[in-house]
This record gives sequence, C-alpha cells and structure tokens, in this order.
Amino acid sequence: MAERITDIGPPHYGKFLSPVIKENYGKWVSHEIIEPGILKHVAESGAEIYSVRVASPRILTTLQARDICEVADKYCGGYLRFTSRHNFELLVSDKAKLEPLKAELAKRGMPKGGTGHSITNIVHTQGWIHCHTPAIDASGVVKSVMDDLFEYFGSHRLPAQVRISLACCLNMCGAVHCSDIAILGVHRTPPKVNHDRLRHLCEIPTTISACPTGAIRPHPDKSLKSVTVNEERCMYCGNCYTMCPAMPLFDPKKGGVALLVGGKVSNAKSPPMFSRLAVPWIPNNPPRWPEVVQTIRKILIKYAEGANKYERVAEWIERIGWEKFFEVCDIPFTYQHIDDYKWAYDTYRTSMHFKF
Amino acid sequence: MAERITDIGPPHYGKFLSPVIKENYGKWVSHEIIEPGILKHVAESGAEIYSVRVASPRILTTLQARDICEVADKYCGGYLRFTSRHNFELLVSDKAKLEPLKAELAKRGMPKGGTGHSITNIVHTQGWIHCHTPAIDASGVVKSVMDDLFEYFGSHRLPAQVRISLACCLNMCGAVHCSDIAILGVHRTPPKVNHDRLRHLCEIPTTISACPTGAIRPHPDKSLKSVTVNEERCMYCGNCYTMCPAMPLFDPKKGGVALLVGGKVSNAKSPPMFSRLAVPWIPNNPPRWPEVVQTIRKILIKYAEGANKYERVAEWIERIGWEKFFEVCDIPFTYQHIDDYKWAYDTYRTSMHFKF
Amino acid sequence: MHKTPLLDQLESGPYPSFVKDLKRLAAKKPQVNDLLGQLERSYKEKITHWKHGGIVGVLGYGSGIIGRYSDLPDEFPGLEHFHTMRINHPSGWFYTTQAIREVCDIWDQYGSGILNMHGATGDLVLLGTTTDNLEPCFQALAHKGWDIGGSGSAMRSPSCCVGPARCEWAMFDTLEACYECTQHFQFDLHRPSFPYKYKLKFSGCPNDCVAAVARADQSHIGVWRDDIKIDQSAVKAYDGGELKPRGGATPYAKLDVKADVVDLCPTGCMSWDGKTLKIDNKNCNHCMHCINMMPQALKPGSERGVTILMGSHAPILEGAQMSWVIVPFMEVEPPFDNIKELTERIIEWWAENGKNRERVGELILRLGMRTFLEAVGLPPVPQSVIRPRANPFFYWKQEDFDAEAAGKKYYTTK
Amino acid sequence: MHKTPLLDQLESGPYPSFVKDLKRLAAKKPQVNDLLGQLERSYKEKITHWKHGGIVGVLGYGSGIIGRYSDLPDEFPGLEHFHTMRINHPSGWFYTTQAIREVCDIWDQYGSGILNMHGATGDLVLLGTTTDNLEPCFQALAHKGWDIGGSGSAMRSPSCCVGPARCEWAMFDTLEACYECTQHFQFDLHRPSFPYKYKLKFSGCPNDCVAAVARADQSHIGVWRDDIKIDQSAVKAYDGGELKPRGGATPYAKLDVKADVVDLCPTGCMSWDGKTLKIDNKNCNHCMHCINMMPQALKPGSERGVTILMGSHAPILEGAQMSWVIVPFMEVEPPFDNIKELTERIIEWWAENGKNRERVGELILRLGMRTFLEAVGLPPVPQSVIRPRANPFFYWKQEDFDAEAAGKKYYTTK
Ligand code: SRM
Ligand code: SRM
Ligand code: SRM
Ligand code: SRM
Ligand code: SF4
Ligand code: SF4
Ligand code: SF4
Ligand code: SF4
Ligand code: SF4
Ligand code: SF4
Ligand code: SF4
Ligand code: SF4
Repeated sequence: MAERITDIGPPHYGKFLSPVIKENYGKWVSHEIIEPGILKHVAESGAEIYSVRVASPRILTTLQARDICEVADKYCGGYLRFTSRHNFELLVSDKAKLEPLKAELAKRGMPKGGTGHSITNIVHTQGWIHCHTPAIDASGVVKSVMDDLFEYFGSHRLPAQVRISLACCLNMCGAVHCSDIAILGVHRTPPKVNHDRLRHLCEIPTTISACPTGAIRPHPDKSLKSVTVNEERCMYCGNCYTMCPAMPLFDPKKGGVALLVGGKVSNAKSPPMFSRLAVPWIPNNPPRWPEVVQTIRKILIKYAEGANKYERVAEWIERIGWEKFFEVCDIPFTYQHIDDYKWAYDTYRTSMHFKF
Repeated sequence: MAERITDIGPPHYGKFLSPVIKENYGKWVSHEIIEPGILKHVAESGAEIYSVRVASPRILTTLQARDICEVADKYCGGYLRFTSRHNFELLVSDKAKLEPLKAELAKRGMPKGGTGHSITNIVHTQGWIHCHTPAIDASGVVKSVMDDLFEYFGSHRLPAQVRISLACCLNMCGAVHCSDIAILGVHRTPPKVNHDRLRHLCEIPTTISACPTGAIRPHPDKSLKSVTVNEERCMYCGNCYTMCPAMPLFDPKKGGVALLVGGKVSNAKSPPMFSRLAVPWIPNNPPRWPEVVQTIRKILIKYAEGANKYERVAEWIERIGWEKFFEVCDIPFTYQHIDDYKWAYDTYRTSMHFKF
Repeated sequence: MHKTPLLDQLESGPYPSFVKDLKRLAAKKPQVNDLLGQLERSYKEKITHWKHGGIVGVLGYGSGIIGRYSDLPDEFPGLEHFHTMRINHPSGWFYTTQAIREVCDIWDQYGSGILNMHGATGDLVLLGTTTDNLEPCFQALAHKGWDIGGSGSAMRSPSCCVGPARCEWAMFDTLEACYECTQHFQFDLHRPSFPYKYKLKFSGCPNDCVAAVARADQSHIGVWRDDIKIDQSAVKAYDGGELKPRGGATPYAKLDVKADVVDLCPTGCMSWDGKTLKIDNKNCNHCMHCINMMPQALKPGSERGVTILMGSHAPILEGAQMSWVIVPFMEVEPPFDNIKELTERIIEWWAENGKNRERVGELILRLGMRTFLEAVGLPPVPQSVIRPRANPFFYWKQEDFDAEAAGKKYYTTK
Repeated sequence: MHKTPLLDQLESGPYPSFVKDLKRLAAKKPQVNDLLGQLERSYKEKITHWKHGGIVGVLGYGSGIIGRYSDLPDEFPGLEHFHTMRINHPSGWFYTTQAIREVCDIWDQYGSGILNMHGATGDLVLLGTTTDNLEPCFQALAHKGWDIGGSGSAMRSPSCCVGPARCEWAMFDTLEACYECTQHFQFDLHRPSFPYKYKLKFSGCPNDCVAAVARADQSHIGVWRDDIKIDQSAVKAYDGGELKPRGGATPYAKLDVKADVVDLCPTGCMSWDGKTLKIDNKNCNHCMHCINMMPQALKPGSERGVTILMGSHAPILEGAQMSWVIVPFMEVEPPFDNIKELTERIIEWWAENGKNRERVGELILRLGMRTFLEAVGLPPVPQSVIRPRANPFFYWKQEDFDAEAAGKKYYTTK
C-alpha cells in the first residue's frame, strides 16, 4: 500500500479555476444578471464569464453528482462551483453555449434561479437523515417549502432577496439565526432521564453544567448516581442530551416547528439582524408539513405586498413595527414571544413608540 | 398639645390653584413661549395664564423662600409652583404685571429662562451638603456649570432642549441615566474594610450579597467575623457601603467626575435613551471644577455646531455615530468606554457600519 | 463665622448662588454656619464629612426621615444631628405663598431653615434637624395639613407633571391620579414593608415631563388611540411663517412643515403637499413630535387613557432600566380605582417574590414576563416588546398543551 | 426495496427531489435502501432513529468523522454504522468534474455514495460509511489530494466567498486567505484540543456572502477606507433607465437614484442633483447599498483591507451572537501572516482561559473586552461598539493611575 498521507489540507483552489477565471482573477469590474439564474461577470480585459446557478437539494448521490459533471463537461469545459447556499454554478465561458445549456437543464429537471430578488436555496441541516437530535426532518421540509414557493426561485419578483434557512434542532447548524425566514425544529418536553444508562455513559458534573438554566441537579438518591430535571426550568434546548445520551427529549406529538423571521446577514443599508420568533409552534406533519408551508407563504405574500422597493423582510418589519407584523400576518402574539432569557431586557419596549 | 395627626397625606393641590387655573383646569388649548422664560397658555374660554420660569439653586433657605413668596404675592396673587426640574414658576394672570415682574426679578438676581431650546436647571442631588456616599459635591458643580453656560439658560439658541443632570454617586438619584449630559461622581477605589466596626455594625450575608460582582467574600480568618474584598473584581459601586458603614471607599485623589451623554426621556421623535459614557474620569477640583466645566462646554459647542435643527444631543450622536462624537469632541476612547457589565453584548458593533 | 475661602468663590457668577443664600442664614443659625464650615472642609479635602446614616424617625412611621450625623461633631456641633425630613409635596408642586410661609415658620422653629424645593423624587425636603425636633416638627406640619413622604423600602411619594392644570396635552388628570394614589397608599408610604422602594409617576403625555419612564417603578403616561386632530389652516399658518415653530421655543423663525415635521416623523406616516397635511393614524406611534412643533394646529385625539410601563430604576444593581410597556391603553377616571387595583396586585406579587433590595423591574426580569403577567392577570401584548425574542429558548406549560388540545393554533387566529 | 409511501410523496413537485435521487441509488446500494426505510419510519413516527453519536475516527486524527449508528440495526442492517466523513472543501467551492468524479469513485467504493454538497460549515460531506472503511477511504482520498475537515473542539474548516475569483467587490483575496489559514492550522483542525469549536470565515466585502458575521468565531470581512469611485456618466445612465437597477436583479425597470439610492443611504451622506452624485465619504459606513444598486457606476475605494470581527455562534448556551468589530482595518496580503499571528494569539488566550464548551465570544463576554484586548495586544477603538456603556460600573487598573500620573487625560487628547 502507498505511503500514509496526513495533514495535507484541501487542494489548492487554483487547480480548479477555469482559464478565464484564472486570467482575470481579481480583475472583474462588474456584473449583470442577464436573466434569473444567469450571472454575467466582465473583467478589465473585457473577458466574460457566465455563471448559471442551479438548484440543488444539497443531498446528492454520486449518480446525481456525475450527472452534474456530465452537464459541466458538455458546456463548461468541466468547471463548476457550489455556492455558499448549496446551489451549484456552471461556469460558462462561451456565451453560445448558454441556450443549449438552458435547454438541457430544463430537460433534466435542474431548475436555474436563486439570483437577485428571488428565494434562493434553503440552507439546511441533517434532520432525520443523519442526526441524533432533530425535532423535524430537514430535506423533506425544504422540498415541501421550495415546491410551494417555486415561482419565486426562478424569478426576480420580490422587493428584495429572501433567504430561508432551516435547522432541525436548537443547535441551529447553519446561519438560521440571521435569516429572513428561519424554520426551526423544536422540542417541547424535558429530557427523560434513563438512570441506568446515565450511570454508565455520562459524567454527572458535565451533564449538570451543560444546562443553561440550571435545571439539572444530582439525583437525591445518591446510590443511583444519576440526575433529576426540574421540569419547570427546562426549555428543551437539548444541550444535556448532547453531553449525555441518557437524556433524550423526543416526543412525536410535542416536537414541531417554530418560525423566526426578520434576520439578515449583509450590511446592505441596515446592519445584520437576528431572526425573531414569529410562530412558536406548528405541528410536525410529514411528509409535506402543510401548515408550515402555508404559514411561510402567508408571511411571504404579506411581505411582498407590504414592503417598499429594496426592503428586506427585516427592514419591512422594523419599519411597520412588530405589532403590525403580527396583525397583518394574522399570527397570535403569545407569552412565548416575550423574551425571558439572558438579555431579555433589551427587547422590551421602553418607550411610547408603539401602534394600536 | 393638640391631637396627634398621621397619614393625612399631602394637601390637595386644588387648594393651591389660582382661580384662572381652577376655572380652566383641563381646558387649555395651546401655548406659546412669548420670550425665553415666559410661557403663555390659552384656554378654551380665552383665558390666559402667564408662567414666568425662574432659576433656582434648589437648595433654598427660608429667607430665600420668603423672598420668592414676596415676589409671588406682588405679581401673582400668591400663586406659584415649582417644576420637575426645580425651577419655580410665577403664575401671572394679569398680563400687565409681566414687565414690572421682569424688572423686579432682574433687580433681585433671579434669572428667568429654562424654556424651549435652552439649558434649563440641572437636576441634582445632595453632594457634600447632606449625603454619606458622594464622590463630589452637587450644588457647587451645578453652580459652576450653570455660570459658565448661563448664556444658554435665558435664550433659545440651541438646536433643541439640552437637559443636564448631576448625581454625586453611582446610586444616581435623579434621572441622570437619561440626560443629554450627565455629570456623575465616581469613586475609583475598592472599599477599605474596617474589621472591628464591621463585626459590630454589619450582617455578613447581606454585605456579601450586596456586591453585584461577587467581589466580597467571608474573611478567611473566621475569628475576625468580617469580609475581604477581591479588589480586581470591585468596580467601586459603593453598594456594600450602603449596606455596611464599615466599608468606606472614599479617596480624595481618585474620586472624580464621569460624564455621560446622549440620554433623553421624552418620546419626541426618538424613543427615550440612556446616557452613555463620554469621559470616564475628570479630576475632582473644587470649588469650580474647571475641567468639568470646560469639557461640558466643548461638548455643547460641538453639538450646537453639528446638530440638525430640532435634534437632541442623543439624536445628533446617533446620526453621526459615536466614533465621530469622540473625534469631534476630542475625547480619547478608552477601555472604560467598552461595556463589560451584564448586558454588554448589546452595545457591541456586530456590523460593518462604522466610520473611520 | 467659619472661614470659607473656597466656597466664597461660588458667590460670584450670574446663576443664583446657594452659598450666598446660606451665608445669609448662617448669620442667624449656628448650624448653618457649621454646615458651611464642614462643606468648606469637604471642598478642601475632597471628601464627605457625613457619617453613614442612622435610623431615626417619628412615632409610628418607618420612613420619611434620613438620619444624618457629622463625622466632625466636635468642630461642627450644629451638625451632630442633621436629619432630613421628606415632606410629601402637593401634586404638580403647586403652592400658595401662605402655604410656603407656614412651612418656613415651622422649619425656622424646629430645623436649620434649609430646604430643597424639591428632592429628586419630588418631596419638599427639609434639610437638617435634630432627633428631638423630628416629632414636634412633624406634628406642627401635620396640623397645617402636611405629611411626611417616603423613604426606605416603602411606597415613595408619587409625583406628576403639571398636566391639566396648565398643559393642553394632558391626556388624563395627572394631578388627581397622583393625589388619589398617594392617599390610597398612605400606609405603605409610611411603613416600609416592601422588598425595596416603589415609585409611581404620572405624565400627561408622551413628552413625559416628569421623567416617569426613567425613574418610576410604575410609570403612567397619557396616550390617545384615535386620530390626531388637524386644523389645516393653522398648518398653513405655520408653513407661511405666521405661527412660530414650537410656540416660539426655538431659534428658528419659520417652520418648514415638510423638512421639520413630516420628514422627521419617526414612522413616516405623514404627508404634506403644501396644502393638506395628512396623517395615517394607524401607523402613528404617538411620539408627539408633530404636535410639539405645531401646537396650534395639531391636537391629540379624543379617545384618551394611560399607558402603564414598569420597571425603571437607577443602576444599582443590575444596571439602570427604563420602564417598559405593560398595559398599552387603560381608560382612567377619578378615583382611578383600576390603577390602584392593578398597583396592589403588582405590589402583592412583588412583596411575595422579591428578594431584599430587589426592584420590581429586576424581579420581573428574574422570574420572566409570563410569570408576572399571569400573576397580575394581564394578557401578553406585542406592545410590550420592541421585538420578539431572538433566542429559541422558550417555555411551555401544561395549560398551553391543554389549549392546543382544545384547538388553539399559533400560526393563525382562525 | 423498503416501502416508502410517505417519502414517495416527496418525489413530485418542481424542486429537485432528494427522494427520487436516493431511490436511484438504493437500487444499487443496500444501505441506501435501508436509509430510505429508516427515514420512512421517522416520517411515520416523527422521531429520529439515530443513536447518540459515538467517537470514531481515522488514525492520528481526532476530528472530521461524525459517528452515527441506527437504533434499529436489525431492521436496517446497512445503517448499523453510518458515519459521516467531513472532507475539507477547496476555497470558494471550485471544482473540476474530474475532481468530483475522483471523489465519487472513492465514495462509491468505501461508502454509501451519498454526499452533501456541502455541509453548513462548508465541508464536502460524505454521508454514511462503516468504521472499517474510514481509514482506507481517508487514504484513498488523501492520495487524490483531499484531507479531512474539522469537527469537535477543534479548528473547523475555514470557508470563504467566491471573492476575487468571480466578484468585482472582493477587497482582499478571500480564497487565498482561506487556503493559507486552513493550511496553517492543519494540526489544530485534525487534533481537537481547544475548549470548543473555532470557525474562520472570509467574505470579500460587507455584503458578506458567506455569512461570516453570523457563524464564524473569527470573521474577516473586506472593507475600503478611502473614497467610493464614481463614474458620473454611468450614474446618469442608471437615472435615465439605460442601465438596470442592481444589474438586473430586481423586478423594477428603472432606478430612481434619489429615492432608491440617496434616500436609502443609511448615513445620509449622499446627494444627487440630477447631474452629479456626491458622497461625503468621511461619513459613509461602507454598507454597500449604493454600490449594490449601481454596480457599473460605483466601486469601492482602493485603500483596501479587512475588518476582523469576533464571537459569533449559534444559540447554545448564552443565546446566539453575531461577531463584533475587533480590528476595524488591517492591510493584508498573502501569505496573510498578520491574520495567522493574531489568530494564534487569540486562540492561545482562549485555550488558556476558556471553559469546556465555551466559545471564544462567550469567553470575551465573561472576562471582558479589556482583558481580551490586552491579552492579544489590541487597542480599544470606538468602532468595536455601536454605543459606549450606559452603566457606570467600570474598572480601573494600576497602570491607568500610572498613566494619569504621567499626564494622561481622559477629556482631551492634548
Ligand atoms: C454565489 C454567492 C457567493 C458564494 O461564494 O457562493 C453570492 C454571489 C453574489 N452575491 Fe451574495 N452571494 C451568495 C450568498 C450571499 C449571502 C449568504 C447567504 O444568503 O447565506 C448573503 C447574505 C444574505 C443576507 O443578508 O441574509 C449575500 C448577500 C449579498 C448582497 C446583499 C443583499 C442585501 O441587500 O441584503 C449582495 C448585493 C446585491 O445583491 O445587490 C450580494 C451580491 C452578490 C453578487 C452580485 C456579487 C457579484 O458581484 O458577483 C453575486 C451574485 C448575486 C446574486 O446571485 O444575485 N450578495 N449573498 C452566494 C450565492 C448563494 C446562493 O446560492 O444563493
Ligand atoms: C414645567 C414642566 C412640567 C412640570 O410639571 O414641571 C414642563 C412644561 C412643559 N413642557 Fe416639558 N416640562 C418640564 C419638564 C420636562 C422634562 C423632564 C426633565 O427634563 O427632567 C422633559 C423630558 C426631557 C427629556 O426628554 O430628556 C420634558 C419634555 C418636553 C418635551 C419634549 C422635548 C423633546 O423634543 O424631547 C416637550 C415638547 C416641546 O418642547 O415641544 C415639552 C413641552 C412642555 C410644554 C410646552 C407643555 C405645555 O404645553 O405646557 C411646557 C413648557 C415647555 C418649555 O418650558 O419649553 N416637554 N419636559 C417641566 C419644566 C422643567 C424645567 O423647569 O425646565
Ligand atoms: C434626597 C434625594 C436626592 C436629592 O438631593 O434630591 C436622594 C437621596 C438619597 N438617595 Fe436617592 N435620593 C433621591 C431621589 C432618588 C431618585 C430619583 C427619583 O426618585 O425620581 C433615584 C433614581 C430613581 C430610582 O428610584 O431608581 C434615587 C436612587 C437611589 C438609589 C439607587 C436605587 C436603585 O435601584 O438603583 C439609592 C441606593 C439605595 O436605595 O440604597 C438611593 C439612596 C439615597 C440615600 C438615602 C443614600 C443611601 O445610600 O442610603 C440618599 C440620602 C441623601 C440624604 O442624606 O438626604 N437613591 N434616589 C432624593 C429624594 C428626595 C425626595 O424624596 O424627593
Ligand atoms: C453537518 C452539519 C449540518 C449540515 O447538515 O450541514 C452539522 C451537524 C452537526 N452539528 Fe453543527 N453542523 C454543521 C454546521 C454548523 C453550523 C454552521 C457553520 O459552521 O457555519 C453551526 C452554527 C455556527 C456555530 O458554529 O455556532 C453549527 C452549530 C452547532 C452546535 C451549536 C454550537 C453553538 O455554539 O451554539 C452544535 C452543538 C455542539 O457543538 O455540541 C452542533 C452539533 C452538531 C452535531 C455534531 C450534533 C451533536 O450534537 O453533536 C451534528 C452532527 C450531524 C451529523 O450527524 O452529521 N452544531 N453547526 C454542519 C457541518 C458540516 C460541515 O462540516 O460542513
Ligand atoms: S440542527 Fe441539530 S438536529 Fe440538525 S444537524 Fe444540527 S445538531 Fe443535528
Ligand atoms: S434540555 Fe436544556 S434546559 Fe432542559 S434540562 Fe436539558 S440542558 Fe437543561
Ligand atoms: S447620588 Fe449618591 S451621594 Fe448623591 S444624594 Fe444620591 S445617594 Fe447620596
Ligand atoms: S464597591 Fe461595589 S463592587 Fe466594590 S466591593 Fe463594594 S459592592 Fe462590590
Ligand atoms: S407630560 Fe405632556 S401633559 Fe404633562 S406637562 Fe409635559 S407636555 Fe404637558
Ligand atoms: S405623533 Fe409622531 S408618529 Fe404620530 S404623526 Fe406625529 S410625528 Fe408622526
Ligand atoms: S462577499 Fe462581497 S466580495 Fe464576496 S462574493 Fe459577496 S459581494 Fe462579492
Ligand atoms: S456605501 Fe452605504 S453608507 Fe456609503 S455612501 Fe453608499 S449607501 Fe451611503
């Protein structure tokens, strides 16, 4: 067998750049989106590169990956990239190949889009496909929502970009905490302690200190070498389960989806903002999560109707006020919406600036 | 001796209202400030009341109080009031009496003003005249600052109202935490524990729990029945001294003045805001605190030059950015300015929205 | 007379001098002479010479007196005892000269003759007397209709803006509300039994001239919820320069209705085409700006009430807080029973749950808004928050699950 | 083949279906068939069927592999082991088809044939293999030039935006910076010895296309500090409608330079009289808005560098944080030694002081910015804060008093 290799790091990206990109690296002067899904970048030299952005469910089999490679070989000299939101981009240097490429994508059911004022791919996580803590599936919810909002993927109809993200538990893998619309899997039961397993699998001090609210205490029966949970103080974050497998907190009926809205990442106009709780709970309804899909559509439509030109979801809500957001979207305001965690005070309205 | 009376509460204000006010109570329709210091209110009935606002050092002897009464008798039928910022107002129902009243006030050295876009009276506290925890005097600083800014008391020259307040220690009696400019007496030494006195005067658990940073611990030598202070964790709030007289934290050289700026109370345009640290320390220099006086003047002048019409200090700074405030006012930015208390995170700049 | 070279420097200058005034009295009152002497020492040494306050009071009351002793009693014997008496002021700080003179007469007899008009909480503060004089002074005052104000862990003397007595914007009767509540809570004002201090303030409108939002555990601020009343011809008069901006309060000769009013409206809900001023009242947030600028043209609507905000206090211990909205709108009228009842429920909950020296706002933060709202019987409303929570750490109760079982949905009201 | 009636409903609809794709592979790979079977069970029971992860890995590395075992191994034997391998992706996620095919070949041989292109941190995720296959798979990949990415309490695979490879706004070479740092921290990436995870991300400009501000412990964002370059004739072309707003990204036919650009500038530092666009660059805050709207007319200035922000992470435990400014401006160029050195200093301090599972941002909050800044040798700058502190609770050190003795003043620089 060959020599064992370690610590080489990833390949240098330079190996994977197409000639046009290599030659004009750092020398691009401007871009245009010639139609939804197709970017044109022009370099100082006058050189052009066309990037055709294509939807991906992110989870790909090698079969699908090879299919994509086939297309890339045919139209892009074998050069392609993936985006920070898991679309892929076919990097076309020969403009003449654009039309045939579009036709081939259409034939293969590979939709282009995700540029400009669209809804691009939903950043998401593992869900029931590969994780041990999810309250919901990831890929299935994404598919359901994107099918429903498909008209917005391949078009530029919205007042601004709308970025949707999903995380299947409170660990929030992905940047869902700063998304226009965040879909979040939530548990709603305290962990059930399995004392037998705990004794063998977990360190008690680590388990106790994992709890941000101090809900976990050593079990009064010392012989058990286990812990108890003060259920009143538990807000189901699952951090104890991360540290100790003997504390699962799954419940098929109580788990579900929360929606948070009004986050953003870019500094464009307004600074980055956190997404904030819009709907604390929607039932977990596979395979197509109809209530989640409908609620997102409702929020999106109200946003599209109500926002000014170029206004992100966050900017729209901040302008009209959250009380109006709840009103126009017909979402009840509940105790859950009022922050009671560590920095709660900063969300309280210390002014008369509210609307009736 | 007469029957002992308790729990009668204050007199009903109705007894003290002048006839015009009584008749038009709740029926005022508008006001005008006919000149700095003189308000004219008009009622539905057409009735008018003129209020002449006069500066007061708040601390008054009965001699001075009687002088004020003399004036009020002469021009106001004996009706007067004090304001929420400790000026007094002579309530004139006969317009003809205004000019003679003005002349008399001038003669007596009782300056009128404090209305509209002025600097009105400085809300302040006891200082060395009557409190046990002050780092600075109150009345003397107020006198020094107001003498210097006197031109702004009797005029409407500023872009908006400017409210200055003073508190002589971190207890912050008065609303100094929401003032355009707040003058704050600060200690800068940890308490020196007098073990002998502590044993007799203080409850150890209460003393320990008084400390917001947990700097106080039981003394390791249990026989002392006292406490020690972890000086690194002490931020000189004086709360332990409030609870336990055996822990004074006075130091003539290290005590001094901090200035906080950009607070406001009203909801006009912008919501109420906290004052924020501008200068962490200025030496304590009685009797006229020249460095304090000069620094306040500098801030005020820069504000007057830089603010838009109708812009409060807070609004001006928020518009230009705090980094620019420090630049234009030539105030060095220090570690002390960066919050490290409980809600520090919310003051950090989580964006690229800054200026160089 | 003590020599006061440092203090003497505060006699000059155009602003009224407390030193000048005190010196006048020092000639007659030895304790005032001593006060100046000790103050001079403080000016020289840059340190206070008052000892940590002791507990003194009048019969049956636990509050209203601040004990104060000099740490240099030998040098300044007049200051050996130098207690403060807080006298509950009348609503709106209205007086007749007769009333003031009566107080002065009593204070000349029993005390130093030094007053604060007024203390930062609002009391008429009588500064400096001996333990012996407290009770007779109190009774002399009581026989003239005065009572002692609050201190310690008690209800504090409520205060209010001038309101309907002389302001066109008072959305409710601040003076009567203040008076009624003061009377109602007399027992708690005089007998400290709360976890800490409790302050009530009443401002007639969102201009908040009594700084209620910044320094009252329970802040009451007047508000309207219908449409701002517009006198279009007066608007034109402002635009034309016939009426001065802000009633003459400014250095500016003329109001630019577009630039100074419409463009500065924080919600952008106004428009002005040079002829008609329009307000989209559903989106107005009652900031008062436009009304402040054009007091002759605009008036608050007529559906009026108070907003109740809770929790403000100075920075000890958790950092300063401002009050936040708890009840966005409450109709009120004398004798203000609904305010009193709500206040009682709140205090009861706080008294039961608060730690020693924990302000009500800190308690609400510690136990959470839901616990508070449920305990005092108030619904959650979006007006309480400027934004909903960003973290996903929220609680559910069995009653929520029961409500869901009964059909409650969180994503639609239908 | 397992029956999957619920999953089958996800085959229809216009968006690409992962079910359809997996089913294709299931025909060839029994473990993929089992994956669909177990997933169907999860859909029916609304619960995950993966056990709590175990620790598995390749020789000498402590990270990069996520151990995963089914809790129904009897029913779905292909999932008894189903570990993830995180493969460190190339900067900017650029590939050739050849490279992808090589990975696919290896993964078909050693694993399930399921990939994530890519994981949320950026890795090329290989989803599902057995413990036995980890090492041979790793070495096969290594011989094709690939290495494993981060997991656990380690440096995580850094990532970056497309930057200079295809974007006109890249203020620095994000791809090379990402590559250089990845290589530099190989040891820490593979051998978890930090208190918790540490993420680096690089965005070329404030648009932040890699969401660095939201999810990197250390975020690098490109910035300029001189003047925005204006092509006035192009501005006119936008105003005239010859050039489309935002390069055609919008539903709007024409840009209104006044309303859509100047009036939406957050600092109000622009003006447009219909002929000339002016920018008061001293007051510009680099929000990118005007440049985004008129990419042909405006360009960032030429004095370029990075802003370093620190501290972002997801909500566990203290609530989510975004990164905040630590170094407003740093000139950088390959091999980015100044970034590497600063990163090392920061990690050293964190490693020494951080508790187990405490992100660096949480540690800075716990110990205070001063402690952090002094430890890593950075000065306090107002750009770090959006506002200074409101509370009066601040510390002084002996060195401050020494500086004062030497003449330092806080109220003037003079
Ligand atoms: C390809 C990609 C970078 C990459 O390395 O992969 C990218 C590429 C571009 N971004 Fe981006 N952005 C990409 C993710 C992002 C993200 C990250 C995210 O969504 O998670 C953001 C932050 C989003 C947020 O704020 O929540 C982002 C915020 C922007 C913005 C600011 C938009 C705004 O107004 O807030 C611009 C400027 C613009 O669109 O005018 C921008 C502009 C651009 C430009 C025009 C830059 C250029 O000149 O080439 C590129 C095409 C934009 C388009 O598609 O309309 N890009 N861009 C990413 C494509 C993701 C996708 O597949 O959809
Ligand atoms: C007399 C007094 C109430 C009282 O019960 O004693 C009072 C009286 C008036 N206030 Fe006030 N305010 C009084 C303290 C306050 C305070 C409290 C404070 O400063 O501690 C505030 C909040 C200040 C803050 O925001 O920091 C206050 C914020 C206002 C505002 C909002 C100003 C702004 O733009 O922020 C107005 C509206 C205006 O001026 O146009 C206002 C308006 C008024 C009007 C015009 C109301 C009216 O129609 O009569 C009165 C004359 C204003 C003037 O002097 O220019 N009053 N006013 C107080 C006089 C204090 C003094 O002696 O100087
Ligand atoms: C006299 C007065 C200052 C003045 O010169 O006007 C005053 C004086 C004292 N205050 Fe105050 N406070 C006075 C209004 C305030 C206010 C303003 C207000 O009520 O609107 C505040 C801020 C608002 C608030 O309640 O938070 C205030 C916040 C404090 C605090 C900090 C409370 C906190 O939660 O942060 C303390 C410390 C304490 O209670 O132990 C304090 C404590 C004190 C003590 C009793 C000192 C102590 O440590 O025990 C002072 C006695 C001085 C003396 O010898 O007379 N004083 N104090 C004010 C009361 C006069 C009156 O009754 O009208
Ligand atoms: C695979 C991935 C999600 C995905 O589908 O893409 C993922 C999957 C897991 N994450 Fe994550 N995280 C992934 C990116 C993220 C991100 C996004 C990012 O890096 O940009 C975040 C938010 C940013 C951050 O770091 O805070 C993230 C925040 C977490 C957290 C919460 C950390 C916190 O400070 O709040 C945990 C909990 C933990 O570490 O114990 C976690 C833990 C986990 C674990 C290891 C579960 C656990 O409890 O141990 C998940 C393993 C799933 C599996 O079986 O494969 N994951 N995780 C992402 C990594 C793939 C890759 O390497 O590219
Ligand atoms: S969000 Fe939670 S459940 Fe989903 S992949 Fe991350 S850790 Fe797993
Ligand atoms: S789920 Fe979270 S809050 Fe509940 S016990 Fe576990 S760690 Fe504590
Ligand atoms: S601010 Fe401090 S020193 Fe001044 S009166 Fe209040 S408690 Fe006393
Ligand atoms: S002064 Fe404040 S921080 Fe210092 S020991 Fe006393 S209570 Fe603690
Ligand atoms: S708060 Fe409003 S009602 Fe009261 S005095 Fe001020 S402006 Fe008038
Ligand atoms: S009160 Fe304020 S928000 Fe309402 S219309 Fe007037 S300026 Fe606008
Ligand atoms: S972050 Fe800036 S430089 Fe990087 S791709 Fe996005 S727009 Fe271009
Ligand atoms: S980058 Fe932003 S702040 Fe700067 S001029 Fe353009 S729009 Fe204004």
